[in-house]
Amino acid sequence: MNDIVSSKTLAAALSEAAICAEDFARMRDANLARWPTGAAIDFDEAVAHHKALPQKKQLAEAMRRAHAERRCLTQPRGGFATLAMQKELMQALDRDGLADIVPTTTDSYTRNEQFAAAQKGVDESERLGRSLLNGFPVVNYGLAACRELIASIDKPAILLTGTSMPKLTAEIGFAAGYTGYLGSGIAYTTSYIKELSIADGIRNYQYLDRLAALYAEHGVELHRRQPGFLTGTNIPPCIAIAIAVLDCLLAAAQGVRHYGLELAQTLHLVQDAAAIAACESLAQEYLAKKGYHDVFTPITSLHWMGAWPRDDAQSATLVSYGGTLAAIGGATSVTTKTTHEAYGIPTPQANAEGLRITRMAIYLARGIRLAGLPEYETEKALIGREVRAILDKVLEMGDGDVAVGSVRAFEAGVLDVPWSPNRHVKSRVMPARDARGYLRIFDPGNLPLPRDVMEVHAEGLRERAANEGIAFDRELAIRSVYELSEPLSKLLPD
Amino acid sequence: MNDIVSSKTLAAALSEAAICAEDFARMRDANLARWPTGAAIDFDEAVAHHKALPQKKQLAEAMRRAHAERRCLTQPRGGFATLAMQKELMQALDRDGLADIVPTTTDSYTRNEQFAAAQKGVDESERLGRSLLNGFPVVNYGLAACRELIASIDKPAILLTGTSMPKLTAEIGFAAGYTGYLGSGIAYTTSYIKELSIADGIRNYQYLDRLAALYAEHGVELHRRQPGFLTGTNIPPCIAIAIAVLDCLLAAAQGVRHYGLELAQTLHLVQDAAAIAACESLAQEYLAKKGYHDVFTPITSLHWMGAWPRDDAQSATLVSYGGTLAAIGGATSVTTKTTHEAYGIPTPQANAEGLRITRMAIYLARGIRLAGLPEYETEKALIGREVRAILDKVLEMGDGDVAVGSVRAFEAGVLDVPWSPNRHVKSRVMPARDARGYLRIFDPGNLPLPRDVMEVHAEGLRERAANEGIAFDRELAIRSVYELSEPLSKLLPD
Amino acid sequence: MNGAPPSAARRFTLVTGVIGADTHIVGNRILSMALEEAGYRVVQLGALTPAGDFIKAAVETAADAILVSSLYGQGELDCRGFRDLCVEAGLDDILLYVGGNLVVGKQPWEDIEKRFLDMGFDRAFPPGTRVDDALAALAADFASRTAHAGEP
Amino acid sequence: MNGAPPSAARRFTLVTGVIGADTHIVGNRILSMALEEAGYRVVQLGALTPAGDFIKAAVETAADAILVSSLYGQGELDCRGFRDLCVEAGLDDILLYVGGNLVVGKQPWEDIEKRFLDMGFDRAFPPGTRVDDALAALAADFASRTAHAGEP
Ligand code: B12
Ligand code: B12
Repeated sequence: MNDIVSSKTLAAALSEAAICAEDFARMRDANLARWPTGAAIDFDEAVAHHKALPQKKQLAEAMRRAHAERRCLTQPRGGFATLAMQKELMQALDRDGLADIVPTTTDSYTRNEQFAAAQKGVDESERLGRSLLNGFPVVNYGLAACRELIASIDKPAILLTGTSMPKLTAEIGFAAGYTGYLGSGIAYTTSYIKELSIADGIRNYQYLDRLAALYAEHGVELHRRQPGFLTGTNIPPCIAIAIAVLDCLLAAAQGVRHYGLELAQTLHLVQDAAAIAACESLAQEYLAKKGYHDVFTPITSLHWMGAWPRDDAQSATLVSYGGTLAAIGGATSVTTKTTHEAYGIPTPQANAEGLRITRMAIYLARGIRLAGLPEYETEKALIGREVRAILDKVLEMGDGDVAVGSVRAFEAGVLDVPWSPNRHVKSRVMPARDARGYLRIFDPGNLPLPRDVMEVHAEGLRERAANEGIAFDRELAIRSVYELSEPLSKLLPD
Repeated sequence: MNDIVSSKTLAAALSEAAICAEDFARMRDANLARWPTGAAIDFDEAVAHHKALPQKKQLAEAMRRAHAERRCLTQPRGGFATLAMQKELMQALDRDGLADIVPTTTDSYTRNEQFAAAQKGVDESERLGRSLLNGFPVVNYGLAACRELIASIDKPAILLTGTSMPKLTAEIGFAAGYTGYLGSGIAYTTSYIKELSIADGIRNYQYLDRLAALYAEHGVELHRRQPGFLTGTNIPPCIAIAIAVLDCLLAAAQGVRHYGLELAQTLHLVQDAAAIAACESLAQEYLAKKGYHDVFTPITSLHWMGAWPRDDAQSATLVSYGGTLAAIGGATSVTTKTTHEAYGIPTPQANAEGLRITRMAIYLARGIRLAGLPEYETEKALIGREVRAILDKVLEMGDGDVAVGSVRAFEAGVLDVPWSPNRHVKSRVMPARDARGYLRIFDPGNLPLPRDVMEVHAEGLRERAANEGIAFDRELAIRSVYELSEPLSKLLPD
Repeated sequence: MNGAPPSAARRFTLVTGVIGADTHIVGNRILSMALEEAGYRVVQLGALTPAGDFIKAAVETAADAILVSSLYGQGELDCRGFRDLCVEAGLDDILLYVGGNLVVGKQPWEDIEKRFLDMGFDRAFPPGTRVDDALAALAADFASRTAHAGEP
Repeated sequence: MNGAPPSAARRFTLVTGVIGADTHIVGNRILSMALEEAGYRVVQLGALTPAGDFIKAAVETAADAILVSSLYGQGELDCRGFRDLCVEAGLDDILLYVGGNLVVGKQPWEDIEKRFLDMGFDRAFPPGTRVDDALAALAADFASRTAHAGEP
């Protein structure tokens, strides 16, 4: 069961290099043998199944079309414990929510490969008639059940499996006909696990990306996607983008040519639009540096990932504004939340409502772009300088190897993620929101950000500290964690 | 009872000139004698009452402060038939909605001075325990009841009385301590009545503005406001602004020095921001031309005034986006709607929710402005050219007299309002929404718009006709009336 | 738009208007335009029309139906006794429709509809009704009436 | 922040952590920092902590209370039998708090609270609880416990 061991034994020295065919074949056999449902996987049959899927269920194709037409697709999150509940949910999201992409979120036991615990969760949920799991246990249910889910909707399906141990879930999911998979080695390892090393997280996703590339080699293009939200807690664009680019380069090295990049919204219109534009161009810039000229990198914007208010009205605004930010920013898709966010996993109805609120906002913002707005151009340039400063240092530390460089950079704090549960991440960097609503860095830790750039960050933060009459210290960062969850009477007193 | 007669007899030839003191005294006596509750009005006592009001209840002051601090205040609409219902409503808007300005909307019988019918509405509402009137009958209840309402809240109160016959309502409202009054002679006469002439509508509001000026002479500054929404149905900025400026010049001539201007949202971020900025600068430009250099003209942005969707989710987005548009546009206040809009007058709870959704949107958009965005600057310049073309022609037609010019301009269709119920308005102008979401003019009727400007309008409209494969005719205008009320499955099919 | 009148032979006359002190003319005007396009003879009374004026116009034009619009919420007061006025004027079985936002506030449609049918309207139409639905209803009702015309 | 521990004399020890496979560390970390600032000795187990580890740490550090965080919804499964584990380990009446988004979905707080009190927790805290509320509760509970310390 323990994935850390298996990956250690299989992959000796860490490197970005593509896993060679023989090793990969051996790794796949070992992996599929870890749980009974793995036995049902037949790669050639899976490829045939994908080729038989109608175009409207192929996410890679849908993302390419939306990108070309400058449309913004909608996608929620959603997972329940039992097949019946999950099917009802996915159908509601498809029909009542008009979702363009329908998700299957896995539960947290599955994410940590505690399949026995997941089974208990399924049984208890059946017994009590309500879901006790926060997602759908894909591995326990296996191939046939997943195909039943996908057959019950008219849209492409994506697997959302926040985990640094995706190997079994991915094999079953891809074979079942999921055409999208969210997850990456660096991002998820910094936010979803405590003990696993960055190196092992990277190894696990090299497996996944290699698998996606294998499907591509057989004529099946899948939508791989990097989870840019990290800990979802006030991640400044430069940190999200730097890690997104690194995960992207690692995937490209395994042969992936379709790799979406996510960015959590900062909720500042100008900063988010600038970040979305900067992310795509920086990804292409570094892909080119490494010699990749044919990787498709659409951007997905994520509704506010930090703490939500407990007032439905305030939450409705975060949902609606989230659609506005994604559309004006030019994202190719947006991942939606709901008015239930502060409380619990939404009902299918609340989830569909969040999709419709967002879709209406996208309609209203059609055609609006900020290119040419002085403040926007300045912010975009600032983000570019920040990201390059970090990435160039990482590549240098790895002597050109992205995997090695990333591991060393985390050890040195040159790569850092705020509020990480992972003990291999320094988490010294401290973000905070400034007086004008920009998400800035209060304490960079060891991030190699130029002094003058940090001056820009400090300025707005000092202004806020002054406005609120508080010290220029950690309190700024903590207040910023709570800020958006505060009642209006505190945010904007009358 | 018939106001048309009374105003005719009192004011001989129409002119913009201020009503002289003697005439005004006689007009007031005649007016107050029209209904029993008029007898309670004592001007000096009323002035003393205003001076005793706490600052937090003075709207003129609140608007000046908000304008200086670049804040956007929130204000709903709201009126029910009985005193008890109205008090409960105003308290809910104040406390649960955090409204910065609390409204009292009058019912439609009162608006048409059918006070006996209004009384029946009150009695029936008492009997059935629910409101059968769409507003509060201020005249029937009179001075004391209105003071009781204002005493029950902690904010400034404004009277919303969509009518071209405001004289009795205004006397009672001002005396009761309402510090704001929405309404104007040209705007309301084009949208709220069928038979009354533009001239008589102007006369009725000359009375009201003269009264507001009289309070000012006695040291009580009131917030007068022009209702820019007209028929609320796809009013292009140039028409709304031209009429707002004319109503403003008429008020200034009566001595008013605090006059807010409203603009209904087009729901296009760039067009709305440009319109708000253009409206304030054009008002000041023409005030200066007429020699007024000390009139305060804050802008109020109005949530979508056309047909609403019947889906709560879509409506929530219109409410939220309405806050975004007002804040980014730099409006000094925003008038809010609710998710009940397509169905009926909202409950106090739904109304308060609309306020909170909007307030959160204002918070999120703080500090964001579009100045410098090329598309914004172009649109602002376009609006300026359109408005000047109309206004210069109107002033010319009146030989410099705004009142006379306005009446003649409506007769000639040089001033025109789409979808007007008033038979003195040509209503030949036909607006429609173009392919990029801009509200444009499909058929200008006799509006004196430059040919090259109309070319800009026609271009985007032709593009839409082409996109939707329909003829470039009236159908475009009718579709645009329904557009925002259509279900998402039609607006943005998946 | 579909739902043209059943018999081209005979041209039906309709009276339209917005009742009471109600200024909402947009929907009523679009509806009236659509009715004309569909071949009906339409007498448009416009906004702010007293109940009595509808009856007067219907008598003068020997109208086959009256289509009352009420959007502003006070229709519940304005429409009371409308059928009685018709009967008094000898329009005993003239077809009566009412539509719009008929009452104050968001109330269950079933309740609203019942209230107006009880007032003697043959049909009531909920908020946001599209013209095609109105046309279809008229076509159906006139068709059945012509069919039963001969009967006692 | 208010609510400092009642007796400066004796320093209370608290064990904190996020139970089960739950990665939500932010709130738990802020809470732990606040508890330290308030003068408590805090043993932080961090995210993804099995129930057993809480008990082990509490025994080793002779803790006065265990503060369990659960945000991800599966706390209802993870927390079952938590009190029994304490009793087995001889921590019969150690103070047990649980807080966060304890169950899957938006359920009435009364139901959720009852479920966790029945599991043997002394207090349960709803979504979005602020640290001051946690500090106040601890101060109150320790005060009454010290007061009744002498009693049989
Ligand atoms: C535009 C508008 C206005 C404009 C009207 C301009 C004009 N002169 O026409 C302005 C801004 C002036 C206005 C004023 C007021 N309005 Co208004 N207005 C609206 C709004 C936003 C859209 C109406 C519209 O034009 N819809 C588009 C047209 C095409 O659709 P329609 O009118 O519904 O008509 C269609 C159908 O109803 C149907 N239909 C209509 N009549 C009939 C009749 C028959 C027989 C049939 C078969 C079908 C049918 O066919 C039409 C075509 O498809 C509605 C809310 C909404 N619907 O979103 C509120 C609304 C109608 N207004 C309302 C109110 C209360 C007012 C005011 C009293 C102000 C106030 N207190 O807030 C004043 C009215 C004063 C007066 N004396 O009448 C309320 C009514 C509340 C209620 N019933 O409980 C509404 C519902 C908004 C709300 N939720 O509060 N309004
Ligand atoms: C940030 C966040 C994340 C981040 C977490 C980053 C990290 N490593 O910490 C990321 C993006 C990684 C994440 C992941 C997931 N999340 Co999450 N997440 C949130 C979010 C948006 C904010 C949480 C937060 O940090 N709040 C701010 C802190 C300061 O507040 P707090 O955590 O509530 O803690 C305070 C109080 O609760 C209290 N408190 C907490 N514990 C205790 C204990 C005691 C004894 C006391 C007295 C008080 C107390 O004091 C704290 C300080 O004030 C919440 C929703 C929300 N609240 O808005 C969802 C939420 C908690 N997540 C949720 C879920 C389901 C997940 C996922 C399973 C993914 C999924 N299926 O969608 C994964 C978890 C995977 C796993 N193995 O755990 C759900 C839980 C649903 C439920 N309970 O029904 C929530 C509620 C969102 C939702 N409505 O769906 N998430």
